[in-house]
Amino acid sequence: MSDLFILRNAIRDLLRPRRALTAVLLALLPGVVGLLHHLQWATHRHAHHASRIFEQHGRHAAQHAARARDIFQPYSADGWYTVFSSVLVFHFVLVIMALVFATAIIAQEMEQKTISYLLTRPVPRWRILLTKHAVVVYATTLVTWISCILLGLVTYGPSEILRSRVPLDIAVVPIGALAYCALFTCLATRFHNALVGGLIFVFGWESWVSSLPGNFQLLSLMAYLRVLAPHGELPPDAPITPRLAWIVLTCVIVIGTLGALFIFSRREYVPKDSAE
Amino acid sequence: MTEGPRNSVATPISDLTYRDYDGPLLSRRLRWWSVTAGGLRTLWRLDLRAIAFWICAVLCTGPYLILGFFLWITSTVAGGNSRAFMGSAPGVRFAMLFYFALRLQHLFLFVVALIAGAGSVSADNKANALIVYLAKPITKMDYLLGKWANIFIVVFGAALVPALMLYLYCLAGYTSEGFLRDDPWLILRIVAVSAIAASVHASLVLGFSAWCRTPRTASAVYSAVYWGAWSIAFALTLRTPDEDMTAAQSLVAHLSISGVFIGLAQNIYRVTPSRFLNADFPTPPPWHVLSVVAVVLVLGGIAAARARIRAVEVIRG
Amino acid sequence: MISLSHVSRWYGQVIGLNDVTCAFQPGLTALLGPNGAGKSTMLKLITGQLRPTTGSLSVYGERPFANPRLFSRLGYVPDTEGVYTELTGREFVTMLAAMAGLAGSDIDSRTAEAIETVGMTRNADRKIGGYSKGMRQRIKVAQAIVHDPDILVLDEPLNGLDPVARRELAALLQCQADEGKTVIVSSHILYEVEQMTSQIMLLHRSRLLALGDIHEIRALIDRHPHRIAIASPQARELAKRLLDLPFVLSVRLEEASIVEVETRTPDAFYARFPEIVLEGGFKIAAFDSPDNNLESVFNYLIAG
Amino acid sequence: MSIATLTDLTIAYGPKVAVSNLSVEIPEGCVGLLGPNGAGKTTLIKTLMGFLTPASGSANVLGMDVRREGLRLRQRIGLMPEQDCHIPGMNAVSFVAYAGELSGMPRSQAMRRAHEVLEYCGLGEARYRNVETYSTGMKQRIKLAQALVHGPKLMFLDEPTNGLDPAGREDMLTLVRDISHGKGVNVVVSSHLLPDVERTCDNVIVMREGHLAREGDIATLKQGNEAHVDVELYAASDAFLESAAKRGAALVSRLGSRYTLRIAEGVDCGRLLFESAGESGAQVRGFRPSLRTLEDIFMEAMQ
Repeated sequence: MSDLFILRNAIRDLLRPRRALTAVLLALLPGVVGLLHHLQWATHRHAHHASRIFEQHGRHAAQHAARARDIFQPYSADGWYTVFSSVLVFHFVLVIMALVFATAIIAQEMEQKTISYLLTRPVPRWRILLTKHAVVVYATTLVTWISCILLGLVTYGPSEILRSRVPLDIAVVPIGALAYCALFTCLATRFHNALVGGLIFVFGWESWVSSLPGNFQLLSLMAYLRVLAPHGELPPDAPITPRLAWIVLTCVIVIGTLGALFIFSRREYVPKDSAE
Repeated sequence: MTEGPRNSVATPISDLTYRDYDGPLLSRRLRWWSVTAGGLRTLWRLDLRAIAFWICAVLCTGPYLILGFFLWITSTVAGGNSRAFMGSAPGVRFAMLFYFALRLQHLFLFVVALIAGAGSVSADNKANALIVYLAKPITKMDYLLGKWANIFIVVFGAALVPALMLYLYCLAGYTSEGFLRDDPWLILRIVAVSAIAASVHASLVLGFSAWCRTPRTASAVYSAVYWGAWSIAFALTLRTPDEDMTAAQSLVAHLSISGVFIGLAQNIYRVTPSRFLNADFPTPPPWHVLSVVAVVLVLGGIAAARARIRAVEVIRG
Repeated sequence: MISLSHVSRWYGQVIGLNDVTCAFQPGLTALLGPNGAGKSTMLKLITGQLRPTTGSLSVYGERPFANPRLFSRLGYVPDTEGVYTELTGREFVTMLAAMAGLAGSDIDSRTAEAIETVGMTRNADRKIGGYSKGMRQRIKVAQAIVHDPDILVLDEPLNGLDPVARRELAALLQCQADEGKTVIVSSHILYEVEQMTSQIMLLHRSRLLALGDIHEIRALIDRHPHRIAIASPQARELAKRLLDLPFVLSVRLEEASIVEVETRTPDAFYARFPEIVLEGGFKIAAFDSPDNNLESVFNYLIAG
Repeated sequence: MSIATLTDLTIAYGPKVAVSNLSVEIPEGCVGLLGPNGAGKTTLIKTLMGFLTPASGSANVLGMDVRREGLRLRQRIGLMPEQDCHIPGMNAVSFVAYAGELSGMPRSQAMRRAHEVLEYCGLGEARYRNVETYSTGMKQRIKLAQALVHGPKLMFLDEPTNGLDPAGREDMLTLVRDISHGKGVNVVVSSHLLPDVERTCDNVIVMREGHLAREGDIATLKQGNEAHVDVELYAASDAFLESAAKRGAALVSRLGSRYTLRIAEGVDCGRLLFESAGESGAQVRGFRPSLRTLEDIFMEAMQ
């Protein structure tokens, strides 16, 4: 019975006006940008500048696409979908949503100073955190799905969408959500202002490390995720094989979640100013 | 009989307990200035924010110094001729130097505005300081005007001072080559551009600061909006270099916050689109369109801040 | 019941509690002490939100930190103003009642009952965000008593309440204590505490200064002799008469009709004084001991 | 002479009427403003400071009309709010000086006056520390200091002794008493701690649900009926009650070992009590004619 109420408490945490607004905006962002771009440039198809154009906008997206063996038509729907889905949906919406929601579950209660009510309930702490974590993963997946589907609809149109890359991306999103949420929840239980730390990790590291030469990719979570949903065939010599990707992602999910539960059960959460 | 030192009160022991204040009082018209002065003083202390501010202010002078240095190097090598550096493409004049420096500088200008203004109202919200302000004989507009002027002066200084340094250097070194003849009103254009940039930044930072609870969220939101708009405008105008933008696309390209005042700068400096140091500048929308957008941003920011500060619930029942 | 042995607790360099050994019996105990004396820290230790840095703490024989088995018998009212502003009073208490392990069926009845005891039935369905400070305090007490805990811990519950609400809360805590529960109340408002209980625990500079019944403590402070003020028309004769008593230290004539006597052995004085009055036929308008209240005992102990 | 006259003042937040046609004279000196939560005390303070325009009726404070001269009014009023409030990132001296400047004082005067007021409020040695590092007691004093700096003629203190420990409360009460007597500053104290109000204020205004419940100076309101006597025994004893009853004393109320007895006129209550105590073996720890406390007056006003 108490789990139902914890669930409702967690959902209410996420539906705070500011957080809900961010979620809606991020869900619509890729679709809108894709649509605007589609309208702007639908009429200007210049095939012969393919490499220059890729080089200009989003170097890492171009890296992925260029490395893919079958260089598909640069101006085809696939070309634009790859660019926007990689840059906007995965690198932006999924990661930001995971970060905002995961850090919210504890920061919200601490800031409201209502955490002492939860922690003095006869419910084991790991159950409280697990329920909240599940809600966060579900919410992140939902928002990212919506943004991915919107982008797909805009780029491919309703008829071709099923045959395009979108279903594969849709399948990968939950795993990505699980991995990132586990990581950020673990961060949030340990550090006070995890949001800032997370932002630095996301924009300071994840977004550009994959375009570095050599094996730096191995350190970026997103690289493994992209391998699971390759846009175009993978070159044989790629450092990350799908099997390795699965192993690493599962480890991150398990260790992250268990770590968060362990920390939350051991650590003391007392609002700062009343520690008199 | 010489009088011993007499204090103002008849009895030898004066009463040091509480006494009333009946000294001079300034008129209320200048009250906004004390709010501004209070804000400016916080930048003189040795705390993290002040140090970060001065570092960024120095970085703001970077682009102008670099351009001045290159100008000096190429002109000495080519026997004192400034054309060597600026290239002989038609329409390229000294104003291009200042315009190009502003394009490089707008990131640091943004950071300066953030440091100066993000905490202006939000820190007050967090520390509940509005009760102290509005319990005093000042109106909401005094408070807002004071805070706005504080950010404006800081950003205006950070934009104008480096430009003046370069201007004086050119005045000293290149009047023989027609620096003054080329554009006698250049100094006024520099002041105008710096003022526009400062007022746009001041209003927007003030608006976001009023609507956010803490300085950190205010700076996060403003950065997201500023760079979000810039990257979306950039993403939407991807095209091949030799292809011209239609007027509509050029408007879209300038619809980010930085786009507005950089576009206006290009109009004010009257710099026609041409190649300078292999960078190309899209032709900006006409100045009256951009100035309307700028005015909307400036007034919108202040109105948003004013709407947020209501005296009634300042003292919660 | 609740026992601490050599418990101390630091937050970085800030000391919260320093080597406190004590035990709480059923009934109402008032936790007193100047600001920063460690009252909040002790309550957070007892309610299992903090771990002691040194020493050990046991509630019903178990360590309280994050210990779900204990929390079903514990009710806690925090001192912070933190509430779920978007919930109504009833939803707030229902949620915490459910999480406290009440069976599904009697959640609503117990919630209604708790809200009724704190007198918030009229506002139960309004959002807590719109509550005044007094109403928030009452709904916080409601969530603490809804699952009928054996231990009730309240951190500064009287703070910010108006006199009517304060008196009602005091009565409520009194009857909870009479039912054999252990009620611990920390407070600054001494004259209100004085009417609630005579059992006090005094913390000073993070250490335990006094624990027990206020009257015994007052009697033990012999550094400060007892002052007794007697208002009588024949003040001067009475003063002369009282001087011959061996245990009277000093006699002072305040105004015309008030005699102030100091003595180290109050019992002897109180026994002897009626006889003197009846023999000498003195007319006594009033007499009492100005430092017999909690505030002066508090000040004597703090002054050290 | 009164510092403020209110003539059937009505103040409303939209539909909710917070204060309904209140007519009262706020006398000089120190006045206690009492009332349960939600009685309209803070709304009244907001209106008298010119923040809220009343729905109807008029209020005239220090000779200025509340509706039109709000700004000029706040020049001569100091507010010590209930919540913690300070201007972030400033130490005590610059904060109080800044508050002075906001009230129109030139910078040099403000700085001089800040030091003087901080010294007076007992924050002399902590004046260069940041306000964020202050304890609850010191925060209350700095709130008083920033309200005093521009020399107001009328001070509103909202819960000045809230959250203070006994020592801190003692100092704050002496400060309030000192300012409000003989220094030309009138003080309105809105508080829930009635003994504190009793110790500092001479007059009291009790409000209930927006109406005036009681008003007057405390001494006259406390005139109790002399026939009642409060007796405190060392330990509760019924034997004492019986022997007292035999001598014509009737029990009015009891609380633990404290009794209130009604004694017939002309009887020497001292003798009566001591004889009963002697007879029943109880020990009398004290007795005095029962004075009505401010709390009794307040409770009566609430019925």
